[in-house]
Amino acid sequence: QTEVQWWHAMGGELGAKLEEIVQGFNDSQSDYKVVPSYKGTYPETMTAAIAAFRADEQPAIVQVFEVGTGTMMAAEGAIVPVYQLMADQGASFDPAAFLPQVVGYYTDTDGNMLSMPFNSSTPILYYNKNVFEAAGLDPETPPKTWGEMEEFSKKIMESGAADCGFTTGWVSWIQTENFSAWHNQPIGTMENGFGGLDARLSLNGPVQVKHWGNLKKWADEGIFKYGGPVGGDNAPPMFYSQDCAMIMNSSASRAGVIANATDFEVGFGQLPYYDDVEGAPQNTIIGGATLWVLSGRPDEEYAGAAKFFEYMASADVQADWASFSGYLPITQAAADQMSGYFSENPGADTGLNEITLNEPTENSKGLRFGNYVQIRGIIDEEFEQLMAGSKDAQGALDSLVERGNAQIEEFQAQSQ
Amino acid sequence: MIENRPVLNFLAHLVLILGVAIVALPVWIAFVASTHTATDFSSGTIPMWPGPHLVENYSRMLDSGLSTSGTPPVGRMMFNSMIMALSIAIGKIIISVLSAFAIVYFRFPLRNMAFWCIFITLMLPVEVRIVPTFQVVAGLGLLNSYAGLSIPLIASATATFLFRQVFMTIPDELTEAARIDGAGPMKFFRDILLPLSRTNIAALFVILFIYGWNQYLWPLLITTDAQYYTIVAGIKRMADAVDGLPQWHLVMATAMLAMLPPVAVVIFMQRLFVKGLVETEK
Amino acid sequence: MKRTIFRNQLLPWLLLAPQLAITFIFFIWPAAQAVWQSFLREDAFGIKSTFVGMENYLRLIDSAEYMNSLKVTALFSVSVTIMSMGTALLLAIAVDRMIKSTRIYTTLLVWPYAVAPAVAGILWWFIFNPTIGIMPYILSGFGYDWNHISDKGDAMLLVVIASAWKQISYNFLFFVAGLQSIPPSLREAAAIDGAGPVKRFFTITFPLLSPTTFFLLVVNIVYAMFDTFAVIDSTTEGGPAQATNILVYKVYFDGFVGQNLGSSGAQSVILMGIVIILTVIQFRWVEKKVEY
Amino acid sequence: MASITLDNVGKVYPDGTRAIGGVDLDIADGEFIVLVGPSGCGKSTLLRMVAGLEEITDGTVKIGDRVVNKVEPADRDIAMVFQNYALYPHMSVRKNLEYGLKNRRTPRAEIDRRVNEAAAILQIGDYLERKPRALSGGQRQRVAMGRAIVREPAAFLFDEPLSNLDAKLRVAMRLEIKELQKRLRTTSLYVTHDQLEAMTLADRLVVLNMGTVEQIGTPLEVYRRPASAFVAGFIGSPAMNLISSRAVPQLPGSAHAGLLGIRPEDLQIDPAGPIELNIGAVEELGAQRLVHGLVGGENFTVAMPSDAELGETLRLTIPPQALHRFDAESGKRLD
Amino acid sequence: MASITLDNVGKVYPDGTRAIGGVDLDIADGEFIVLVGPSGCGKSTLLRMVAGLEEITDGTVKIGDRVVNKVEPADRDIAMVFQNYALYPHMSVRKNLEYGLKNRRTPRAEIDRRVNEAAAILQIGDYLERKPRALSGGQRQRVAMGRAIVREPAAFLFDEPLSNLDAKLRVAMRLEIKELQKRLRTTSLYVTHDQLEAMTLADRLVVLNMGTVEQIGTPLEVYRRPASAFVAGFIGSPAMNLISSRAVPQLPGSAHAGLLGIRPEDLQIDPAGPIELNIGAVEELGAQRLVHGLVGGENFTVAMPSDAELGETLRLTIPPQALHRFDAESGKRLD
Ligand SMILES: Nc1ncnc2c1ncn2[C@@H]1O[C@H](COP(=O)(O)OP(=O)(O)OP(=O)(O)O)[C@@H](O)[C@H]1O
Ligand SMILES: Nc1ncnc2c1ncn2[C@@H]1O[C@H](COP(=O)(O)OP(=O)(O)OP(=O)(O)O)[C@@H](O)[C@H]1O
Ligand SMILES: O=P(O)(O)OC[C@H](O)CO
Ligand SMILES: [Mg+2]
Ligand SMILES: [Mg+2]
Repeated sequence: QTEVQWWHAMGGELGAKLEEIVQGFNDSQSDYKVVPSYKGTYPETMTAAIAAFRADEQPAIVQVFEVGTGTMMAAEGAIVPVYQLMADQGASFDPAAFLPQVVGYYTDTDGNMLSMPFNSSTPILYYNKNVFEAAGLDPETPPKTWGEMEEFSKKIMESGAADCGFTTGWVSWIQTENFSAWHNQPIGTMENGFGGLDARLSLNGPVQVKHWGNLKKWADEGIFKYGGPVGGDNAPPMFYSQDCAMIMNSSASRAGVIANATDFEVGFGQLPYYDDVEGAPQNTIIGGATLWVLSGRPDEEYAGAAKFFEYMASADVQADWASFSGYLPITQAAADQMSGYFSENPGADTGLNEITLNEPTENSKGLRFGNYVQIRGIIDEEFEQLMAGSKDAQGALDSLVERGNAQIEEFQAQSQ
Repeated sequence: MIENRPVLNFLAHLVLILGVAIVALPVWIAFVASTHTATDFSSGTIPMWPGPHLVENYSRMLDSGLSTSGTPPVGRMMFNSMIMALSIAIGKIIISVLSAFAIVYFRFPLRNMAFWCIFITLMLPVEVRIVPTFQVVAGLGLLNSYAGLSIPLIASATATFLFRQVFMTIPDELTEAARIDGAGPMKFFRDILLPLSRTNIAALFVILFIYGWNQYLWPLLITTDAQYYTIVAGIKRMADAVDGLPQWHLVMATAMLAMLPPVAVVIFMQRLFVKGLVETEK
Repeated sequence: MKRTIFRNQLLPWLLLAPQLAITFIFFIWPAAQAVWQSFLREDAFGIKSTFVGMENYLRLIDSAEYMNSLKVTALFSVSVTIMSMGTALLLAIAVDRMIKSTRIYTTLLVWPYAVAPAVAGILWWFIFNPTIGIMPYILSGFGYDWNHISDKGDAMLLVVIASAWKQISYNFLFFVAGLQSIPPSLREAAAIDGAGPVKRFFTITFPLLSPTTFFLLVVNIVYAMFDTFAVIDSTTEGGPAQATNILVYKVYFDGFVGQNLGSSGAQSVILMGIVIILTVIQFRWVEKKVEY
Repeated sequence: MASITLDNVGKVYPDGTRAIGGVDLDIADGEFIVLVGPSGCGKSTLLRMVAGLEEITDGTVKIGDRVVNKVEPADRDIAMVFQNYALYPHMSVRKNLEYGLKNRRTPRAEIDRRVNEAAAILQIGDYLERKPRALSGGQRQRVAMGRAIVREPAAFLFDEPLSNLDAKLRVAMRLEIKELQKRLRTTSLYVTHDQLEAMTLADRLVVLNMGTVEQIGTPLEVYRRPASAFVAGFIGSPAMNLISSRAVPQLPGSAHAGLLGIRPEDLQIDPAGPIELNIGAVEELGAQRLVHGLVGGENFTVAMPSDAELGETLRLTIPPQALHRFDAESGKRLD
Repeated sequence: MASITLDNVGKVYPDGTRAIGGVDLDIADGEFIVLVGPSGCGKSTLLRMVAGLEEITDGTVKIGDRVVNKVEPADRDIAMVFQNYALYPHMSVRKNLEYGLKNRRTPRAEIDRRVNEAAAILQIGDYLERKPRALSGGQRQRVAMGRAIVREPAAFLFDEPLSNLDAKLRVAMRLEIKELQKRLRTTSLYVTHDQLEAMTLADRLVVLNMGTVEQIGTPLEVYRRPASAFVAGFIGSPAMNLISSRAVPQLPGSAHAGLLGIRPEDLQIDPAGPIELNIGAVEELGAQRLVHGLVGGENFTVAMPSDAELGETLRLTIPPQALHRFDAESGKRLD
């Protein structure tokens, strides 16, 4: 029996589900055993894998979040593109079966899919119906615009129903990148980086500046509470403990929300937008992660990986995973299979609706930059500078763009 | 006693009691937390007295742990920590006592250079050269192994200096007596030097055990296989919760377990501990 | 220097071999690698690398983040040193007055030495947790809104407290030893010379404690600069906004997370320089102390 | 300057050790008293009680007319010279001398006068600016004396001030202290375990044994009429022979069962003498010769000129007035 | 047992210190030689060269008929007693005694025999199972001797074996060593800086000064006819007065410029005596009295019975044969 190592970043409820799915695969055949190991957050998992690669101890499969795509794509020689893997191993693989938004994100300029989609998400709004009710709001009507967010929050706080209006996970992903796409603002030049390595960031546009400025203002007023860098580990607890009435987070937080929000009822809504920005709401971009195959492992492991991928792409597995976790169904087949589920669980399709709201534009189809993992760190830092009051929104975003571009240049230099 | 001033004595006791309280506070809170359930925290008021779930929480952690945090059972991690701490402590002592013997009791060409080579390790803490050291260890195929956890940490200038110091205080006459009594170098080493350094070795062992047990960065980096996680490095993974409340009661139970062996060593071997501490810093 | 030595020539090398081998393989060679790496630019996966000379160093000097890290390190080290030494000195003076209860108090005070920095970090992280921690709860009673997740000052204070807490016992033991090594007759002579307890402390005890104080100063700075890695990593991870990103953490972070090995190498080299300076100071002083 | 009076002074340490058990002592103004006795007999304890460094558990100590039992050391108007000198290592010699005066807010001019005077007396003027560690043992000793002198106290207390010096220096410093005492005439209490030092320095000697006084008297009194066998054995070198009277029944007064004390130098060779010594070892000291042997089965030493003829045995005589008799049980002198 | 012969032995330490400069010495089989001299004069160095612990840089050392310059200490058939005893602290007394024998693979029975014998001789049988730290100073000293004895070596080497004991015990152990030597008659080389010890123990005395021999002779020879002013000042206590002949022009032989040596105890009070002493300090030692003062402006000490009458000055006389004369430059004896 060949063991195939899979490093992933699914903690908590998701991790448990993931192990269950892997168990399903391992039980379904006897040639291969996939061994999942949780390596921490997305950035931790990715850097651990890179370090391991350098040490020649890499796993066959690693889960890399969407913004690591640029770095992984450029690492020719370190990765085995998934289209090639499947072809080499003679496994069935049809890129066309996946949703277009997903395919677009992970496909190189030649149209080849480089990694195996697994868990794609998009951010949505969760809110506490009980608090809404207590504050005299309609528990079935989440705020639609940022104006309403502010207004509702104030009501909630004044009524004493909760201490704070809202919090958010992933300031980088949700309040910056998705915010830009949602308002049809460019994240960077050259189609947000899809156009080539010369692309540069442009996150310091007036709309983003206004939003970050507002977040700071709301933080000062206590309406908004910051939940920490990366995924914002402290945000969900504030929502669960009913400190904050609303949270914006990955659709995939659903599993956690359901497990932890035991004392109140949760509602789901689309991300708010500024109604004075033209074209908003556009569509959100996908997040989550795909599975990359690293080179340098024995051939049997690749055979196992291919087999495992076939299993993972199956509609049954995908539908099961998506309905448990809140991740999007990534194949058409899975989406079809889940229609019943969606009708039974109102709000479960919020994410799907968001990404498919409009035909994606250059600004809203995703992003692809090198060293973006590091840039994510910079986004968090600059946001924290803003929160700490050491910079204003314009200053923080300007500096974010400047430092981010330095990373991109560095990446360009490294890859030459 | 020079003056008998009750006020001063009272003040001294007060300061000390406060000091003890401050020092103990975090551990008390951790202990209290480790005896409750998760929901006791989210309810808003923090419990200040132990709850009824001590056995449940600890035994759960010892045998199964928090699998969603990617860590093996705490029992396993403690076992790994124990192996690492013991290997480091014993390894350091062995190689240091040998090198100190060579340096003190022999004159040979390049002796000074050898001495400096060892000395230089003081100036290269692992945190500082972490990236290349990781690569060297990886290159040797020592990732995810007990050898990798311990061997790179067992070079020790401090321990070598300590033994050098100890040997320097062993009177020349004793060596001379042994020589006249017909003992060669290794016989002298075994019959005289080692037995005479016994308490120093024991004291050093206590300190080095704590040092080894408390290693963090190194095990964090070189273990990617959960079977080799150590408890100190593993505990942080547990505290990072994703999309959920950290299981504080379980994390704190683990913290208590992680503290237990080294703290017990300090408390029960206080004399040796203090001796070791003072000596290694000389 | 020993008067009596053995004459063998090969034996000492055999005895030294294990230590030298480990030193060379795991210390000197990686350190040399760090130096070499500091002149290179390499991609994350280590596939391509180019020699760039001093560029990595120049960039560091130019980098606001690095300068920030230097400042943070200085502030952090000084605060940890002052906080833990100050507390320890106070406790040591109190214990020094005790006749009978010295042992008990000592036992009750020394054990935090054995707590791993990572665990110390976790403990304080828990106590100060903005949602469920006891301290923010108490502080909010005083009208202070504690939040180390977004407030740089709070974050710094948190890591300083966690690091200093662990170090108190160490300093305490050395201060007690220092106090006890002051011949009682000196204090008696001062008493006969008409100096009261406070005056005696400032004119006799404290000056005579200065070797210990200086030694601890160096040790604590070294501790704060290098051994607190685990405290930072298990709590703030250098944040918010790099407010607690001390130099060692940055070396690790830029190397392992940032995947910028060149810069990390250059930082390693600079840090080695700092350690060498500190070690030299320490050893100089130890020699002087003997004379005292 | 003042007298010092100890009235039934006793000391029990907190751990229960009884170090001193009821000592009475009157020290006259200007007198130089030496406390002597074997190690651990309580000399330092007694001195430190007078200094106020040790709590007095029984009796009273008076300095001048004042009972000082509860008075802090600083207020007892005494100065002390410690065995290890206890010089403040971080202060220059001058600062060391000034410290006690400054603490008492003595005017600057007065401080300078006294320091210069003491420096002149002790010939330490040349190194007033040095730190103590840059001084030799003898010089440190002098500075320690200086620190006591500048204070112009009612009494000096010395705790084995010479025992850290080598033999030659000890002899020289002994002479100096004697000189100084002659000149200053300050009441002094001096502790030593060296009987030679005690003999040569004291106006009166206090011999302590296990916390109690065995004898008080001038050196010659103590040497000539030791009040007990303990004192007899302790004072004098080579030590007095102490043998049971049964060993020499021939001697006058040996009828009483008891101890006889005979100083080695008091014996004379006399073929008809009552004492027969079986010669064991002979030690040639140059000026004299010590003959060790047995008398009536007990160890016995005789000091004699080095030109005397020796055989296997030696017959000796002793002038009756040179014979000391002690009670066998209590060890007390019997006349 | 064996003789020891030193032939022009010299020692230069690696750092260039010349510690010993050409010493010739023949030690007869069974002889007890004491090396005496001030601290740093090279006594230990010389002894250690004989032991093989120090390289011999000049000359030859023979033990018996064998040149041992290159022989390892273990193979020289000597035993050594160290100043600090150098007992193995972690071994019981028995183990200490056995260690050297075991290393030489002596049969068990033989080991036991010798250990028991030595224990009996030295009366240490009762504490053979104790560790050295549980012994008193004197007992340790005995064990150290025992360790030498069991080896039954050709020669014993002692390096100040008594200097760690207190005065009383030193006297007692001195006698014991003397006893032992009488009994075993093993060739011995004994180092001390204590002249009393040297005088009392030696068959012959070797007085060393700055690495060279000043005089070799029996104790009395050395005391009575010191070969140099150095020896004269070193041997004898209180030390011989050494004054320039100009200070006492009245004395016979003081015509030659030179040093005159006069032992304090050789002087007699004589109102018509040629020496006038201005009395400074007087020290009462009990049996005698030391009078310190100036003669012709130079320090001078006289020992006299303690009942002599003293004034401001004292006139003294000295028998001519008690006068020692030394060359002012070389310090050598002048007759
Ligand atoms: N702090 C103390 N606690 C308990 N016992 C003590 C203390 N200090 C001294 N002693 C005991 O009291 C007795 C007298 O001690 P002290 O120091 O006065 O003797 P000493 O005559 O000065 O001896 P030495 O000549 O050795 O200085 C000894 O038995 C000693 O052990
Ligand atoms: N290892 C050494 N290296 C250099 N010089 C030395 C060494 N050992 C001793 N000396 C010097 O050699 C001289 C003689 O020393 P040695 O120890 O023989 O004297 P000593 O007569 O035994 O003195 P003491 O009575 O103090 O023991 C001294 O000047 C000493 O400083
Ligand atoms: O939490 P996830 O898996 O939805 O991922 C969130 C973001 O895409 C990470 O970049
Ligand atoms: Mg004393
Ligand atoms: Mg010597």
